[in-house]
Amino acid sequence: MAKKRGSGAAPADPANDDIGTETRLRMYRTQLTARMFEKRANDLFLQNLVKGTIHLATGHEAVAAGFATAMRDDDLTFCTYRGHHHTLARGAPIVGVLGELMGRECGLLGGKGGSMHLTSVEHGMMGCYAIVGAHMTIAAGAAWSAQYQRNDRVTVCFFGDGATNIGAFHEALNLAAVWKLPVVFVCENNLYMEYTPIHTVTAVEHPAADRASAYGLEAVIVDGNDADAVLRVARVAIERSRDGGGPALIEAKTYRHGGHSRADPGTYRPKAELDSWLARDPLDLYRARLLEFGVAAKALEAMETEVLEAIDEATEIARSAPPPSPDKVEADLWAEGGAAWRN
Amino acid sequence: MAKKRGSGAAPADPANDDIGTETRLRMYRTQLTARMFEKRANDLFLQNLVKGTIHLATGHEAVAAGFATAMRDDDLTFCTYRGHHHTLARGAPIVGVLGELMGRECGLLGGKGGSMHLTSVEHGMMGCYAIVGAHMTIAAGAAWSAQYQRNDRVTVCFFGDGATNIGAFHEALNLAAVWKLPVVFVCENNLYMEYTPIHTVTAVEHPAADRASAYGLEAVIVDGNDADAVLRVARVAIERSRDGGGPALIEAKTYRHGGHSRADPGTYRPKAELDSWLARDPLDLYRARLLEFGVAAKALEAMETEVLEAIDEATEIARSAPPPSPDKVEADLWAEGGAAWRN
Amino acid sequence: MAELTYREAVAEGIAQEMARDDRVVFLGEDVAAAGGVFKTTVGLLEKFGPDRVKDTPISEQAIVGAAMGAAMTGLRPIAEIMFSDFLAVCWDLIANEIAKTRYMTGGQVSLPLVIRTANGGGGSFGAQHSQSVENWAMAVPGLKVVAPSTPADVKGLLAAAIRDPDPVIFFEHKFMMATKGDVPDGEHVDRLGTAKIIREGSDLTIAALAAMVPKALEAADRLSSEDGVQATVVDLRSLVPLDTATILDAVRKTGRLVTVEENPRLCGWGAELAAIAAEECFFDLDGPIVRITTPHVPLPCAGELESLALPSVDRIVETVRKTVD
Amino acid sequence: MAELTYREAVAEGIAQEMARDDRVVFLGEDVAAAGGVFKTTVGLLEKFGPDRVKDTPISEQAIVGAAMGAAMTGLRPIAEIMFSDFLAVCWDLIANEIAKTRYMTGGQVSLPLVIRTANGGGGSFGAQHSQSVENWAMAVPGLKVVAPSTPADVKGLLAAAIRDPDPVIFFEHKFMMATKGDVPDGEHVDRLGTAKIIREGSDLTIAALAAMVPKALEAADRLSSEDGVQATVVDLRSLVPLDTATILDAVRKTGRLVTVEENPRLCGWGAELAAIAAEECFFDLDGPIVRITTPHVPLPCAGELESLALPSVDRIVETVRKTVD
Ligand SMILES: Cc1ncc(C[n+]2csc(CCOP(=O)(O)OP(=O)(O)O)c2C)c(N)n1
Ligand SMILES: Cc1ncc(C[n+]2csc(CCOP(=O)(O)OP(=O)(O)O)c2C)c(N)n1
Ligand SMILES: [Mg+2]
Ligand SMILES: [Mg+2]
Repeated sequence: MAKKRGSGAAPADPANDDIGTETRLRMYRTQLTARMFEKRANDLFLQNLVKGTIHLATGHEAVAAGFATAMRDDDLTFCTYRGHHHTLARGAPIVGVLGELMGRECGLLGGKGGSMHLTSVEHGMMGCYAIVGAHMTIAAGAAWSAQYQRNDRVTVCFFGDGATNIGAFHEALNLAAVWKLPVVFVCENNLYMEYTPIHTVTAVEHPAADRASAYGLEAVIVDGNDADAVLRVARVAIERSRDGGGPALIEAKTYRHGGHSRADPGTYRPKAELDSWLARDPLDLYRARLLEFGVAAKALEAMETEVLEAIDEATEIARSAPPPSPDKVEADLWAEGGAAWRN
Repeated sequence: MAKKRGSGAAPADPANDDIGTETRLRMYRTQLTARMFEKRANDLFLQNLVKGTIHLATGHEAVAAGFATAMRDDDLTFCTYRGHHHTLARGAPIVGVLGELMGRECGLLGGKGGSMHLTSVEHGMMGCYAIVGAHMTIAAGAAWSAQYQRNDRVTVCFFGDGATNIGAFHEALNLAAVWKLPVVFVCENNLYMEYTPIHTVTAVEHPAADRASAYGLEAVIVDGNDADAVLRVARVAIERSRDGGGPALIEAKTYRHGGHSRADPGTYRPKAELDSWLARDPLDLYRARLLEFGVAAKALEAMETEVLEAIDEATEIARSAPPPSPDKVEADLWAEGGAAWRN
Repeated sequence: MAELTYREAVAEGIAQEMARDDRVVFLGEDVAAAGGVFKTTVGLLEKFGPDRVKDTPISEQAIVGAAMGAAMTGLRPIAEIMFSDFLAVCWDLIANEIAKTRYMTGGQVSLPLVIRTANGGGGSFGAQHSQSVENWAMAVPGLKVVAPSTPADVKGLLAAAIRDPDPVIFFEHKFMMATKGDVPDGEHVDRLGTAKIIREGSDLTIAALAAMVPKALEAADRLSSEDGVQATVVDLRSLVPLDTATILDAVRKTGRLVTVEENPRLCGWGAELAAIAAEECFFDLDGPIVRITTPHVPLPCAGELESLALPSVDRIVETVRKTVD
Repeated sequence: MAELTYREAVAEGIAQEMARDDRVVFLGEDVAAAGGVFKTTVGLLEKFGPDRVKDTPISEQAIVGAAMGAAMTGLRPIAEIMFSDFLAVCWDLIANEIAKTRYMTGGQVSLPLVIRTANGGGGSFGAQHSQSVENWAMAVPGLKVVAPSTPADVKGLLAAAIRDPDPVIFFEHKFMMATKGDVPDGEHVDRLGTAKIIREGSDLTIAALAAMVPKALEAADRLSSEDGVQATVVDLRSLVPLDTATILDAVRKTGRLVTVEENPRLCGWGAELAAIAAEECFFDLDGPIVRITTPHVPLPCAGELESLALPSVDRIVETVRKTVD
């Protein structure tokens, strides 16, 4: 099987830079925003201002930054309930995301969907989906639509390692491959489903990559904690897809720093494993790389302050925003705006 | 990918026979019974004595004979709506099968299931299932049960090429592989789903075998029109499974001589293709082999007459058997025998 | 007016809309080259080409998932699920994704799509190929649910469903395919959410759907000639939106309601109608509301058993006789 | 008597039966090492070992399919589907295979299995993790359907479900997990198909299930003290078999029926109860049958909207006031 391991992971070489500082700064900002957002979301959860459940992507930021950066503005993203990072990376406003988590009228979905269903069509964020695997078939459909309309858009669909064992994964990949659809499937393999290690329930070592050949696809594995590596792999796959080369399947190895959801302290993870991944924190890695490439520490600090301020500001707005009005219970089921099932 | 092609297809060598005449005669009888049964079923359908729909396995007989012969009496079979051949091969009485097709009280299921759901628990025929793919997960469960009960049984699960693109296929194979279940999955690849060629909707050339590696399994392809080849492959896989070696996935290449169901004349198939497969009729091939191995033509003719007589006799019994009694409508939903949903 | 079969009306409805709007695309198993296993889509591939009429693998989740993804990005897909029993295979996509997405996203996402499927029993196809599951769809908020009983309604309601901006589950009755009827010439578009009074009578109202409609009508005629009992017969046509105005008006006028459905006994649309009437026009009722259903069992295969299980003209006549007694 | 939480009662019920019968095996996602995402199965792996308590991949079809295959070959499996919303993912196996196989095979195949699942809303989990879908199961012939409201009932009915020779879908309410109640010491086995009158009153009957039971009871108490209206409250506990004897007896005595359910409006179990009453004790009714349901929409996430959507004590009180007026 033609497996590419660590594709895109060229050693950092400031003298011969294929990415450029401007792009890197953008990617750092994306990662910072995601990281600081998750911290804030967690704080608000602990203050009981975010209800229900949230699934933080702390640790996954490089995947979001790499792909969002490789995407065209009109490309489409589909992802899972663990989707704050992707939603922000596509440019959705912080206040909309935070407002949604807090169940406010200013939320992206007016408070009706919640953290697991973030959607911002205007930013190409076609939705976070909370049933494992299902959205992969929907993403294939969006890609079919782009193919039919010849609008050159590529769909990028993120999913977890756990999703690789559900039927919809198989159906989506086969259909996409047969129809040569412009869709890039990206597995964020963080080694765990909810609390169960993926390797205990999967017949192969690499849950996504080792399935690629079943759809006639190349197996690609990338370091999901290195935004540059992700970007390189993403560019190749997206442009290949855009040019009619059909779908791609990429497995990005990463790790969530916390538990599965706010109900989970994540204590089932061996300390050594956790430590080794924390030592490879994508934010730390990326900051170091930027310094290595000659960016001034001051500039980074300024960006860090800026991002934090933006999040603070959004927090204040969302916090003081009203809840959705009661009439929204029976609104927007149908395109005409209402929810009547009878005349 | 470690693919075995044509495994078991040793050239016929009477001097060095690993199968033996007795077994071969049994396999010929099994194939004959299936073939003549299907012919009879078709005739009765045309006479409107078989209602609804039936899916003939004419052309698939060698697969049934090879596997049934390799199985122990207490092993378990699961198959699809195209399952007359497997049901008979496991030893279910002809009159029970025919009676079921004709909707008679003497049917295996008392007429309540019909041709698509043949089941004879006492013969290890655990059911024909009419929703593509679903039964593969059920077969995995039966294998899990055998593993848990340490009763050494192997489950053999047949499915079509079309089933390889449905979610349940993927889930069943992964679970079976992870739990190392004693189950042999057998794809009867007859090149078509209902009317659509499998290659037009499948991302790989060999719809089952090319997926084996996705579950850490060996890819095995066998000539499904040669009962000896099937038997050899079946023995290896079944005994490996029985010895704790886990599941197997086998793709048997075969062809149905007629249309998908009685509603289908099968005209979408190129004449050359049909002819080439008819020229490789498993019954003809096997008869020729038996002669080559020194069996007298007379003995074969006697067997042919015998089988036909058995089918004639069963036809008469089934034809004059009564329909199920009206009280069966509300019987056997629950284990206590009734169907009450209230007290 | 041309006389068409029910199955021809399907193809005509689809063709009419595909010709009008190139955002309409169609996918399913064996629908293109083969024209569908019920021959409802014959000729579409030839007319509209392989980009718009697509054969799929046996992947029901991918079929309706693809329809959803296409609908949310500007197309108006029609997906065929060959037998309505197989809706169960992709029920997650239908009930959890398609039905909920507009509401959950605060109206951001539109899903103008149709899922067509062959529903119902009566041909000894056995329990996994004969179900009437329109009640499954009715129970899920966010789905419109249509089930026509005549070729004209097939064409007109299918066209309306395709033009509708919301997801519609369109139940074609597989054992009505060969029935014939007049269909208006030229463009024909009906309205969702409208029931039809197809017979008027003052003694009771019989509500029926799809294959139960001709049976209800025949029973009503027999009751009239044999018993002098006059029934109003309502062809519901659409379960969501439900034309409660027409239905309750008939019930109020006649004082009695009998429902005739293929759904198994529990939680069918008959129960819903009964509950609505028992709440909203209780004081207009002259007697119990009576449901005629398939008993709460899977459908048996043998013809003798299947026809006992499904509501029959005889059963309707006898039940009404007891009811109005 | 020991005081247990609802979630502890689940583990106790399973443990009681696993200790008694080694054919009882248990599988699901995160159920073994992690003890379940609702912590309902803590300790089972330790007690019964990895051969009997198994973590699965995220493969709902394989989970319930495996349970079915095991049940038909001598085991008595319990399968967990984490959230009842995900029943849709394996609905084919449940509705088309598990529910139909005994009937289709003329009784050859027995399926003594239980599918446990966390049902219901009330915690801002959003539309795909909050549904009440017990009506989906009720609508499919061949499934028994249970939904307890107290820890004692959880344990006793779960034990009964595990011992039952037929498939049982067992709905645990995910937002009752922390509620407490007395549970009989020692072996505790209840009976399926039995409703419980938990309050007696002469003015009306309120039928409720699961999380709606304490709400109905609180509403009944308020109606009693504030309005002098006396309600009988029936905890249905089991939808199939349905204890129509107890329910209809209460309706006959009180002359009025109000149902309180989390199901969305259409085709819920409330409709079924209303239809049964409107047919079988019509002449005992003093007024309309009234259903209190979630409106026919997906459940909204924001707390303010979700609590408006779900039936509340206030809504029950006000509705009853209008009803008995
Ligand atoms: C079909 C389905 N089954 C189970 C769940 C419950 N569930 C939510 S997230 C999750 C784990 C998913 O793991 P993975 O795909 O690796 O994604 P991650 O959470 O690690 O990002 C599970 C089992 C679900 N949402 N949908
Ligand atoms: C889930 C599902 N989808 C569709 C069908 C309708 N159908 C019945 S048989 C069949 C073709 C199956 O082809 P294959 O698996 O190759 O088996 P074969 O009939 O060739 O033996 C289809 C599409 C079904 N029964 N179940
Ligand atoms: Mg994961
Ligand atoms: Mg085939």
